[in-house]
Amino acid sequence: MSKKKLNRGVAVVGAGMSKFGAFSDKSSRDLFVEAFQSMRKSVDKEFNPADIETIYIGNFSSDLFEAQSHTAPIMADVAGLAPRPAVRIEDACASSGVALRQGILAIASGLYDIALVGGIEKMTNLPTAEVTDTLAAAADTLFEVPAGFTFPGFYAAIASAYMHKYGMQPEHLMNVAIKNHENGALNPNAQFGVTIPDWMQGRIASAKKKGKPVPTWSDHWDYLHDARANPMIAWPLRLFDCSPITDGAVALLLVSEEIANQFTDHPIHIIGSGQASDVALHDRDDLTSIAAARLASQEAYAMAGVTADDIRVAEVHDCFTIAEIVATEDLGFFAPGDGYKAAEDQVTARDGAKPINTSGGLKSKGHPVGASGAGQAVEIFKQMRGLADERQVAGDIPLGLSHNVGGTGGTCVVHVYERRN
Amino acid sequence: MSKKKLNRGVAVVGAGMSKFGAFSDKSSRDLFVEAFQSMRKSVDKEFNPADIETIYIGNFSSDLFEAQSHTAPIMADVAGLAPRPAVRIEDACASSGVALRQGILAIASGLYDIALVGGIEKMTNLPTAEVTDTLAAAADTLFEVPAGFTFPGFYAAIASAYMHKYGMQPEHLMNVAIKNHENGALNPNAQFGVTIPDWMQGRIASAKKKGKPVPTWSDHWDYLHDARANPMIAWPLRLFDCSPITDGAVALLLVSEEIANQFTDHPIHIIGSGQASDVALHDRDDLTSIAAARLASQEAYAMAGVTADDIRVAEVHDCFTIAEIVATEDLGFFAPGDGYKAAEDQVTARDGAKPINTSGGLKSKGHPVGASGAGQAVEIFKQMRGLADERQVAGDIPLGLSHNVGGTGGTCVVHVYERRN
Amino acid sequence: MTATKSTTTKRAFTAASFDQYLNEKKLMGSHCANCDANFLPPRAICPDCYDDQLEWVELDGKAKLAAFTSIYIAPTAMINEGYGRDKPYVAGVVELDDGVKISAQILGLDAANPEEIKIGTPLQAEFIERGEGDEKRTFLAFRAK
Amino acid sequence: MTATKSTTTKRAFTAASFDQYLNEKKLMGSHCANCDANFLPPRAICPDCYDDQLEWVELDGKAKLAAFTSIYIAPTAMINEGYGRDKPYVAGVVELDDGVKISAQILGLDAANPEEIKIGTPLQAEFIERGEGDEKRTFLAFRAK
Ligand SMILES: [Zn+2]
Ligand SMILES: [Zn+2]
Repeated sequence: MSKKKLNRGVAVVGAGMSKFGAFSDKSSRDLFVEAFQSMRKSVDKEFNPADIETIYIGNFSSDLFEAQSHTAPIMADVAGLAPRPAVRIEDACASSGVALRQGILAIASGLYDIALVGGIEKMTNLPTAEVTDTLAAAADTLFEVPAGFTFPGFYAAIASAYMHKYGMQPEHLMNVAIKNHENGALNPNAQFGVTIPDWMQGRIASAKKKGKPVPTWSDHWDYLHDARANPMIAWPLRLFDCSPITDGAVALLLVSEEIANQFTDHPIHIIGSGQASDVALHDRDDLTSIAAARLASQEAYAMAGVTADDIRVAEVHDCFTIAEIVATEDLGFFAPGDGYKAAEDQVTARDGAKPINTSGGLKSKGHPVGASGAGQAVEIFKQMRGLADERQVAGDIPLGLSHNVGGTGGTCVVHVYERRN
Repeated sequence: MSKKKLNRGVAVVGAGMSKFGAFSDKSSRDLFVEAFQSMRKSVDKEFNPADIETIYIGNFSSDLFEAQSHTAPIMADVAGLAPRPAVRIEDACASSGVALRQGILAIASGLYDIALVGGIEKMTNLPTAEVTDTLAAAADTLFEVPAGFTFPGFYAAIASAYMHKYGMQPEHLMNVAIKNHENGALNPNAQFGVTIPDWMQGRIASAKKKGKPVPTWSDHWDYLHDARANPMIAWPLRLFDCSPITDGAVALLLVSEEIANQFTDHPIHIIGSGQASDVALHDRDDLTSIAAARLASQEAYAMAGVTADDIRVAEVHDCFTIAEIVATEDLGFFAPGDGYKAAEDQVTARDGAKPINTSGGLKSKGHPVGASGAGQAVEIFKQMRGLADERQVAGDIPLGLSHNVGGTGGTCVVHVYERRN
Repeated sequence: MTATKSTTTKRAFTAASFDQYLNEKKLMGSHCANCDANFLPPRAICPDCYDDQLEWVELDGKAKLAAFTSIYIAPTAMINEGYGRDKPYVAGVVELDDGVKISAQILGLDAANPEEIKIGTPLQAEFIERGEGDEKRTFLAFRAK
Repeated sequence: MTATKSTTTKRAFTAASFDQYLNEKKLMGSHCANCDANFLPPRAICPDCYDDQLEWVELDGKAKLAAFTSIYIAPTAMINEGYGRDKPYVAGVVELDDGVKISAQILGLDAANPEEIKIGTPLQAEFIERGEGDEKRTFLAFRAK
């Protein structure tokens, strides 16, 4: 692969998000206002929103979730940013990771110095069955959906192939959920910011309070094996293997490298960006890996001039527990077949050698699909600037990475971030 | 406005489209394959599709029309282009005009030399009432749709304000429809490629053949005044004031200026690009003009270093007849209030001083909304290279323009094209 | 300026709050004290000074017609209300005396004779209830005076 | 290679043609003579040589299971077929002997005991009809042998 370079450097100087959760009284525009105001507060020096020149909004399907298309100018409007150009980017669950990339390209093109990148999704208006149908629209409606595949079903099929090839057991997946909830419990913006042991204790306490039969789980592993507490969704994936249905929005402020210090003394430079697409899942040579993730990360590493080993923190796309395991292999953090062992051995824990999803990941923080990619950048921005409070990874973090997948890997986009001072 | 410049020049070296129409047996991917193959044939010199580096697909709402999201990697797949990055752009009816702009920025960024820009929409699967609802999703679902506004309704309201301010009569609108059908009759890819007089004669012949009462229209003006032949949709807009519901796809090949002559001796350089957004229609100061179009064209002219008077041919967004009249004013071709007179005086006819919509426009050629903006570029590409056959504008065409609107002007994107040899 | 500022509990500047006020037969916008500007629909952020410390303001609903259409091909929601080819309705952009504009259905005009309808016609806000039970919702309309 | 090339009327390489063949109980892919490669679903353009002069090829439906899941939370279409929490079903990726793979429902396996299901299980294509009248449609499935 040629070592592609941008014509100009780009840095993140502001990053904010709404709380992630289920908000019956808020539309996606209300959530975006929250994210936008949160981003403004995150900018260290003076910042006038009127200086924003262009807007990229990642959104999967406000069409199906809110009967609202043409969302980008609406988001520009509610932030008071009309008549600036506003572009919606849709690449399924990778929509706002790709929006971030388009914001980078727009600045690198020379046309703009300051870009707003947003991500939005308002999912909880619909009943779960319709959300299932809507997410399936990210797959191939003509050839995959008629087979009865659901979105969890695709990742479950990947898990089956991975288990067959590498000997992983379904129990190994639980390590990912347990870790991500441990992280998410320290993230005030997380939708399910509670550890799984605390979740279990909450259910025991609730049963006692209501005078119902008190469950007799011996520990949280026992809890996760209980088919009533943790029902099967698509074997081998159970409820706690799946990210939730979430409302949320994110806003990032990107500027050209030359002017970054007008906004902060600690810009986070984006030194690598890679994106790739792929064919339908059934058409792929290897069902135990996401080829688009391997290609996107290779491109990002080459542009950045770094290797997987150099990355200190990473947010990876854990829409399902198996997705995180495969991602950590595709990104080159672990050899193929070693990802599940790394999760078991706590290598990916916050205090491990390769902390993954310190935000709680999509699993605990929530997965408002079109906002999730930009949301990863918020966590990296905070971690690399030492602003992640209780969940802060110890030590200096010169390099971070985000990995955002659309569908079952039809799209993958990877960014490498650098802190220079 | 600052005279913004791109870091690199970009040219169109290939442009193709599917036939526009209603195709019950074709999905949007089938139409895209047709457009892609048509684009390949349009490239003068040798061209290997494997050299394409990145893909931008404009699409309004395959979500609602086909229950299919994540359309960009699917289009990459069917064209044999995975794993190249594939990005869907959604800005309502301006989706592929904006996709073209993103392709330009991607090349200007330095990351790519060769980009494929596509546009797709497959609309005729749904019954008309659902299409009406789906198109309304491009407006503001929370504050405009509950008022009972439809998409024709918005433009009708613009027409009412325009008529009030400038004294235009509903009959003036018919000039636009008549002219565009005259042009479209010469476009083999047009959905309704027939003149309105011929359309009328066809109905008379059909009535005779079936032994039904023969209509007694004195001429095509009489026909257009007949409420049964040309029913009211949203006063003052009748059926023939509205573009049709259309299936279609478009593909454009963009390359960096330096390599353009590898593909053709006659590249069409894109020397100006402008885009702007706007608030909801009711929130605008002036209801007789689309502010985003004024701003986008000013930006495009400034980048190109040309004026409105320099433009020799233009494709403008005539989703409704009133839209073309307002567009020709917003683009600076005519003074505010003079647009309807220019249409009446044949200034915008193919042999007039300012030929507009030689393709037939959205009115006659068809309006597959997410493909329409890229479709305009196909016509400009053909006209400027002298390949528009029977509808070719006479004489040299050094400068052309396309003007693509999303919603009621929530987005507008304008491009200026130059032929140098 | 006939608008009245609200000094009671502050609801979020969302479409849901706006609808809730409509249910209470109140037409509420938001107001930026910095710019002395009203916004309808209510904005959370002032687009001129970017302040987000806005206030709710009740509008008296006096208005005039700024632009309109008479709709014959109706969306599903209006078809369900009995509108369509044989019963067109008027939708319009309305300019309130408080200096803001909004989209709304316009009542009290002859939708079947749109050429007789005059831009500038004085209007007054009206609250229409549609739907039953949990589906019941109040819509903003304006009526020709 | 057990595939049979079709020499009769050439249908467009579309999903509609594929479905039409399914209705005729035929599993049809496309074939690039340049690359001697089969494609399922049928492609119109070969992704290796970009030729578009492909041919239809009938596949014999012999296959084995490449990946699978047992689905307990079903989409609406499968709920309408009676599937769900109490009646899970198997969806899988299937590798045909002709060197192509496809997604399909897998019949003849115990969906309630997915841990007993083996990757590599031999399968045979089967055509399932669902829906009534105009809605009737043939789906591709595979059955464990
Ligand atoms: Zn203000
Ligand atoms: Zn081939």
